Amino acid sequence: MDPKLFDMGQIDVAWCPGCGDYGILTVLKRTLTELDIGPEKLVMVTGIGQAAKIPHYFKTNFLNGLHGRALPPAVAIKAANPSMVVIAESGDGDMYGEGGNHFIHNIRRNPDITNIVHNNMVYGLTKGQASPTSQRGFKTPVQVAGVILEPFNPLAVAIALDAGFVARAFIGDADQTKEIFKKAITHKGYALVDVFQPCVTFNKINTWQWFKDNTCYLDQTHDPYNRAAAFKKATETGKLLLGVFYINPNKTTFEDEIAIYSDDKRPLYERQPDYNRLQKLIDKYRTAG
Amino acid sequence: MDPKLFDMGQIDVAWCPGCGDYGILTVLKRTLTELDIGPEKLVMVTGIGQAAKIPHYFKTNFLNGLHGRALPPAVAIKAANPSMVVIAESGDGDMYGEGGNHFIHNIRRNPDITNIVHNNMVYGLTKGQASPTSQRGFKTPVQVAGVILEPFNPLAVAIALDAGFVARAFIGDADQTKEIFKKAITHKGYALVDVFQPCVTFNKINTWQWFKDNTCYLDQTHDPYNRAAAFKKATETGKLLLGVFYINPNKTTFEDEIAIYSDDKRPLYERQPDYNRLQKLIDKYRTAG
Amino acid sequence: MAKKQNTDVSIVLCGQAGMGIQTVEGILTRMLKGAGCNVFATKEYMSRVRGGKNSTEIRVASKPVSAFVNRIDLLIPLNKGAVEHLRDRISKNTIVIAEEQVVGNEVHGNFRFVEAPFTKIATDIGNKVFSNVVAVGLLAGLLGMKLPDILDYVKKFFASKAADIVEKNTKAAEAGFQLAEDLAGRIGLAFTIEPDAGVKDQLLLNGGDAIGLGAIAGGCNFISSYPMTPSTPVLTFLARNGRDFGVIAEQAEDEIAAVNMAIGAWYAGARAMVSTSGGGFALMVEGLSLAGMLESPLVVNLGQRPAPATGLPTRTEQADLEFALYSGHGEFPRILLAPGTLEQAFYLTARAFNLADKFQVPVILLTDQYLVDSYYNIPGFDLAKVKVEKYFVKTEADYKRYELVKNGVSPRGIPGFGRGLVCLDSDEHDEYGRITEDLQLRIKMVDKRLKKLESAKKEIIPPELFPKQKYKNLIVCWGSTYHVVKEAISRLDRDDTSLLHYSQVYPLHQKTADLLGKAGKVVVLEGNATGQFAKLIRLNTGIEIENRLLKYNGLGFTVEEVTAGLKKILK
Amino acid sequence: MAKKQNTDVSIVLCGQAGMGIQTVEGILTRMLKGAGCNVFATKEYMSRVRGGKNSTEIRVASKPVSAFVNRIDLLIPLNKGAVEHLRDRISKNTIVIAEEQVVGNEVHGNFRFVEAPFTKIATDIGNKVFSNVVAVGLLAGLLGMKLPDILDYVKKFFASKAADIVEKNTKAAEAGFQLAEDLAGRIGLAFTIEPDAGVKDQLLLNGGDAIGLGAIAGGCNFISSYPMTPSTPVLTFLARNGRDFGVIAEQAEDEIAAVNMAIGAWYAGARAMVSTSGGGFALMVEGLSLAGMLESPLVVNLGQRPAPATGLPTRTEQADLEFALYSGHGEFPRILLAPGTLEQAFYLTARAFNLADKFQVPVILLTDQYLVDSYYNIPGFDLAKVKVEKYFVKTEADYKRYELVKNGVSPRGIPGFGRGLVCLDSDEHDEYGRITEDLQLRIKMVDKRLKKLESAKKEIIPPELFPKQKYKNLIVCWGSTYHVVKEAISRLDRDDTSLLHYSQVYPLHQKTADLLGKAGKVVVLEGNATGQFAKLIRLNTGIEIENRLLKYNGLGFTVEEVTAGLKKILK
Ligand SMILES: Cc1ncc(C[n+]2csc(CCOP(=O)(O)OP(=O)(O)O)c2C)c(N)n1
Ligand SMILES: Cc1ncc(C[n+]2csc(CCOP(=O)(O)OP(=O)(O)O)c2C)c(N)n1
Ligand code: SF4
Ligand code: SF4
Ligand SMILES: [Mg+2]
Ligand SMILES: [Mg+2]
Repeated sequence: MDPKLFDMGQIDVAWCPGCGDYGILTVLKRTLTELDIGPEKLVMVTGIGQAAKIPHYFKTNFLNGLHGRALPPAVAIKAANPSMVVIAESGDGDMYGEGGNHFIHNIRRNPDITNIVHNNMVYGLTKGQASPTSQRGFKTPVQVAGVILEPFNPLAVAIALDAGFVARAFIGDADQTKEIFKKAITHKGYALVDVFQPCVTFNKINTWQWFKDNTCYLDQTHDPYNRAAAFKKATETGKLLLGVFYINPNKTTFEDEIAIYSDDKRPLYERQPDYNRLQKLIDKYRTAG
Repeated sequence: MDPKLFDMGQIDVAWCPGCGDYGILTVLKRTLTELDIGPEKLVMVTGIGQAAKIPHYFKTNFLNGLHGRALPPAVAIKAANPSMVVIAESGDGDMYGEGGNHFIHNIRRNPDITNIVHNNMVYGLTKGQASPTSQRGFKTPVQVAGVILEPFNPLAVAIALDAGFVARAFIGDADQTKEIFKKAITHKGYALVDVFQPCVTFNKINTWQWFKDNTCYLDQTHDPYNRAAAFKKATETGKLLLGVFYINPNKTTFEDEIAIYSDDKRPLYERQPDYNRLQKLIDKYRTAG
Repeated sequence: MAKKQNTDVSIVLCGQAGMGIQTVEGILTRMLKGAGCNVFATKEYMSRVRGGKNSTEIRVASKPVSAFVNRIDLLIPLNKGAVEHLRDRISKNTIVIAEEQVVGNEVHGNFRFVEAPFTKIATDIGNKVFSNVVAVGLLAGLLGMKLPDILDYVKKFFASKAADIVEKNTKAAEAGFQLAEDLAGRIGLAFTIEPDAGVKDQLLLNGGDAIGLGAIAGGCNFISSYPMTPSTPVLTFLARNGRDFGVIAEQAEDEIAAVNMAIGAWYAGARAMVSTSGGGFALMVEGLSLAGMLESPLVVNLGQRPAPATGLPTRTEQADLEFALYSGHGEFPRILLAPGTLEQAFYLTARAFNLADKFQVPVILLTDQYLVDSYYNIPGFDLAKVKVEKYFVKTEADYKRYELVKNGVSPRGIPGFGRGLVCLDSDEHDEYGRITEDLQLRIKMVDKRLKKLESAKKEIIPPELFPKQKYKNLIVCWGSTYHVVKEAISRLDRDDTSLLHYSQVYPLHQKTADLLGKAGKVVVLEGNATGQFAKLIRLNTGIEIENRLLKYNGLGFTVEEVTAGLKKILK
Repeated sequence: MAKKQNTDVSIVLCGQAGMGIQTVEGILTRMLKGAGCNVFATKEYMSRVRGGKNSTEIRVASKPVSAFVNRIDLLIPLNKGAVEHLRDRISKNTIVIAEEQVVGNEVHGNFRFVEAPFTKIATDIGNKVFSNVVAVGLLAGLLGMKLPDILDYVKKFFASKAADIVEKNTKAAEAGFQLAEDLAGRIGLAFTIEPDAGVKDQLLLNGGDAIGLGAIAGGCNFISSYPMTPSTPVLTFLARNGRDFGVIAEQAEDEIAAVNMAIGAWYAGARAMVSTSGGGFALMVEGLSLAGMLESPLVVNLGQRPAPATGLPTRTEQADLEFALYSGHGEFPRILLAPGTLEQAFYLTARAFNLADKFQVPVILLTDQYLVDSYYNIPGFDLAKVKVEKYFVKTEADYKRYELVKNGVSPRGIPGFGRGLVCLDSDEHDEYGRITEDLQLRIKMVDKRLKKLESAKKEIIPPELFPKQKYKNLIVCWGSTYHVVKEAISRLDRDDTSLLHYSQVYPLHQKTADLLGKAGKVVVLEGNATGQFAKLIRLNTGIEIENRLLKYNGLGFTVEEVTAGLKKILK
């Protein structure tokens, strides 16, 4: 497969020059190409924000829904047609702020989808307010005296909820990010990839350079199958770590649990209700005891 | 102070005989009495559910709001009048399900309120569907084949978010529960107490006996100031542990951070806008550059 | 009491939640129906699991009955305070059968008291829990059922229990029956219901079941919802039958998730619904607007209950019409259905899926606690009259999800079916579904979306007009009040008065102005405080209906109050 | 060009987001106002941070101007495509001042092209970033400002920057001014605006600022909101000034939290508001209903924008009137205000807090992007005309929050103030605020809540009728369209046509039927596709307004299109 398959040709991209979102777009196309997942097989679901515009720059099926609500349709799409590859992708504000409740509960639900979060530590589209991941002291037109809330730690929360796959990447390193995306997409079950993505316009603190200086990869000895160790790494002070923090390989997916596919693999759109059976059910109300 | 101060006299309580909610009501009254917090000083904020009916059986100020929305008004009340003692209390469905987003973000906000969650692992008021804390396999009229979602672990999530005070109690032990409540209420900042409370009507699995058999207290050696240890205890398999898991004494409260009280202690209701200053602000628009 | 030829008996059971009223109701209605009696049952209950005062009305009649009456012929109060709770409905003609201490000093000659030592009998059998079944035996006996039939049914009902339990319940029923014989003999207490063999094989079900069955008939294979009275029964129905019919029934973490899941499911080719009540629907409003923009089909069961906010969770009301009609930011079409009978509940729910799919709009079923919880016998549902009409297409490459076609309804593709890509966007978009700020296109897209309503107007379900097509007085109602008004009108016994019942309230049928214009006097009846349907009629026809019968105390209308209300207005 | 006595010039700047149009606009308008010119500015922009096509219109005039015009007298396109973007607004009379390559092959004689080498001049000074200030100097010069005044202002504007930057900007302004001199001399290009000394000291601010100032004047000391265009400016205004005025300004985790926080804050005695747009308001609908049930005051700034769903986030529309009016489950009163001018924005926002407190209802301000982002000079706000009216009481022991008083407005206590306990319940409740299932009480409480609307009706802000109290034609509008319609009517130059502008749209003023009835012809003008205000009028008065000017492409009405539209209708 050729990554060009996904290209939209000459289009007007709304992102700022230099934005980390471009890198994520490119890496994602490469990842899908290498995994041989074509546009027709993929469904992208996004919310609203700069990150959430990604499917518009990309040849694929997509549902670009409401701010904060990428996960619920994604889960439903996967459940209604498990043969599709489903990626739910949005910004940090979208996924952890407005959409926080879906984030925590879909980890519990464990659908076989990949959740990519563009983490620029700011609300880009609405021009620079704090996001849940903004660092303490970060000043914005709303947080005039700087952020006073504890930054949201998506990795620690995901590990606390025993998510099946938890990773963090920095788009400054395209190759490693691609490897992480690949692992996430091929992981069977819910996979979180939080991707550091500099917002060059509204986040003058957490810049490309800042991320370069303040991140480093988990060392080789880290055992992603050890939950307590993963939690420790996710909550360590000092440099922000990158890589695959945690994998729980022993989880069943939502689609496998719901059982309606156990003896009929057809997606829902191919099905018709069984009217004979329905007639029998109706008739039970004639005699029901 | 006399706990009778809180008594409502002859009223019709809507809880089922034998429900764990009665115990929590009694313990709470005793706790407040011992802490010398009278009805006028207290504001209870609840959502909707069986647990959330608690202020109706109790002499106090209260706002019995919407399902899942106990925390936002509670935080605002405390911020608008820091001299009040504020308790946000509800069921597990209310606080961790419908209200999950407020749960995670108010831990980050760290208001000086106490959050008591009646955890009966079921939706009581709506007659027995699964709650976020329901155990796998628990059968209900909706989860006909048993719960397939991973139970929500409120303690692990709170610790992941670095909550200031995280504890679990079982109302079968009134004295210990009271001690935990006391610590939570006197903790300056957000304090979570998840209280196991048997629902005798809709949860025939997690009964009084079950909780007795399946819980035990953290041992004396547990260091609540050690976050990694607390996380480990909160995620351990085997018996569900009780007691104070985690304390972070180094956090500033939301009310202290917002700064409007730094040189004026009056609650908002006593204040008037400064029209002289406002006139000056208006006049800036005459010359603004 | 002189033996009356009573062909329509209203029995009320009243007691605390958890006392087993529902068991009595369940056994009795099914048993009586099995014996050929027409039955109707409705309940009113408090928002609590134990205690309080709940009551169930069971009507047993020679002719079909399907409406709530105020009258109580026979009252079985199960605990102290029950008589007080029903004070307003008790008359001199009410026979109260109870243990002495339950009625206590309330025996004032306001009603006829007949003592029945339920507990004693039950205790003699082995446990006071059997007193419910003693009551069943008593009532069945009084209503003229034969003992063997009673015992047969009781055995069947408890078949899954231990032999000991079956035996004791059978004994209890028998003891109850003997009590009935005794009362009949001693004080002449008995009722004569003409059994009708045809009834025996009819369906007995409530509105919740009818909606659930209708959903399956309409091809529903996905429901995502969050529990909320009175909409939960539809969720549990589909969960219970999910495996058999390939329905994914998922309890969402909140209503926002529920509606967004349903939209995602439709996108992927499922036929999805959500079931909720006012407060939950409030949380779905943004999702409703999303469905409007994505042009996604969506089916909503909106079980109305008294509000604002939490209100009276277990009661009934019809006050969410305007809410359902206008909520959601921006302008987009929707269809509002309001079933009034079990048949309508079934057929309209099935149809809702076809309408949603055909016009790519949200279809909202305005139901309520009264409709969902009430049940009665009906002949059946005809599956030949329903059909799953799927309107999605197999896409070609270069597929345009929002192609600007004349009637506004662009062919709907789904991902993975065909060669095209299916792109849905909540921003304003071009024909491909890609975000746009072309303001000329904006106008075209707004017009396109609104045009779908014009298409939908060609298929509005006409209101039912009866008994006469000519009338002087016209009584207008919608939704769950159908049978109550119908029975009230028949009681009026006038040949100048007809009923106009709307089971589709929006878009409003074009004939409305005409039909109303023909009447000398128009009365509107609805379960809210502000006359919302009357307002909708005024807005659409200019006709202001001044005569209004409104009720908003949390209970459904009773036949008597409608009759009296109409009498007063019609003079 | 012959030197015209131009007293009203419309200048448009157009370029990509991030090119600094806002800097030019900011400097130019303030500088010109400081020189005594009347100014008005409004912008239309895309939902993106960089790139795209945005434009700002700046009107500079001898008389006050406060409305969007279609006409462009002077266009400064900053990049390729800008001319194309504004094609429909460019005429033969438009002078386009730009660098050659920006206009490119679009110079077709459709407009008058004047070359100005902004970039070259700027680069000569040191960096092309200075080209914006070159444009400022040029425009100020063309509009007749004196060089020293220009330089003074530029220095002041950049005062906080490094000396080097100040110097270069000053040079740039000077170079721009010389270009103007040159153009004036060489081709006679110049405009004559009569400066008015009175204007110099007037306020120059936009709708967002006016709302923010009004909120402080109304005693607002708590705002909880979630960012959403075009409502964010009110949040940032209060955040910016929070410390000075003791306002808690909190960004909530979502809109649900925001509204529930605001309700909690009112309960504790704060005066709280939320600021949001359609999609966020959708999420607040359950909270709105809660405010209805708790009888909590609440102030909402609902900044309308084109929907459904995400729609066109940065554009304007008036399509959330019905949504604001009917959303929320159950029936409860509310008040809808719709400021049309900066003064109304200020005074009505302040008043909203008093109304909310007095009647214990939600008060919703229907604003929009056009109102929030547009600015012009006005004499001032008179603080003597506003007052914080606090209606809460000090409680006695045995205080009843929901005491059944005649007008429905029970004295509102707050916890900690007085000896009473203050109990608020979202279930139906008794006078103490304790949960109840007393169905008689239910009726009383519904009636009580609805009665508050009757009280509120005594204080409806009357619509403004002008210029004439006698008229043949009446143009009805509401909210942000005030100035556009006003200017259009004055252009019509007929003495039989008046404007009726509503700044309170609900409850609708009682005189409405009368006022409309007096007109031979009524025209309604609103920024939506379905005529929502016309429907509200029909519902309330029975009068159907057939003549409608509706716009829904995302832009505000222009004076010209309203004039033309009215001419056509009025003939
Ligand atoms: C219900 C709702 N609330 C608010 C908004 C406005 N809004 C759009 S995007 C956004 C935040 C974007 O931040 P993030 O998700 O971090 O994405 P980024 O732009 O940074 O990529 C907000 C608040 C909205 N569209 N809908
Ligand atoms: C928005 C909304 N959705 C649903 C409901 C219905 N509801 C009321 S209480 C409840 C769950 C109660 O469970 P929990 O919070 O665990 O409390 P419990 O009754 O078990 O004490 C639900 C779903 C509601 N009132 N509002
Ligand atoms: S605003 Fe920030 S996140 Fe958005 S496109 Fe620009 S740089 Fe990227
Ligand atoms: S239903 Fe359960 S939680 Fe509710 S009162 Fe009864 S026992 Fe308690
Ligand atoms: Mg972001
Ligand atoms: Mg619970």
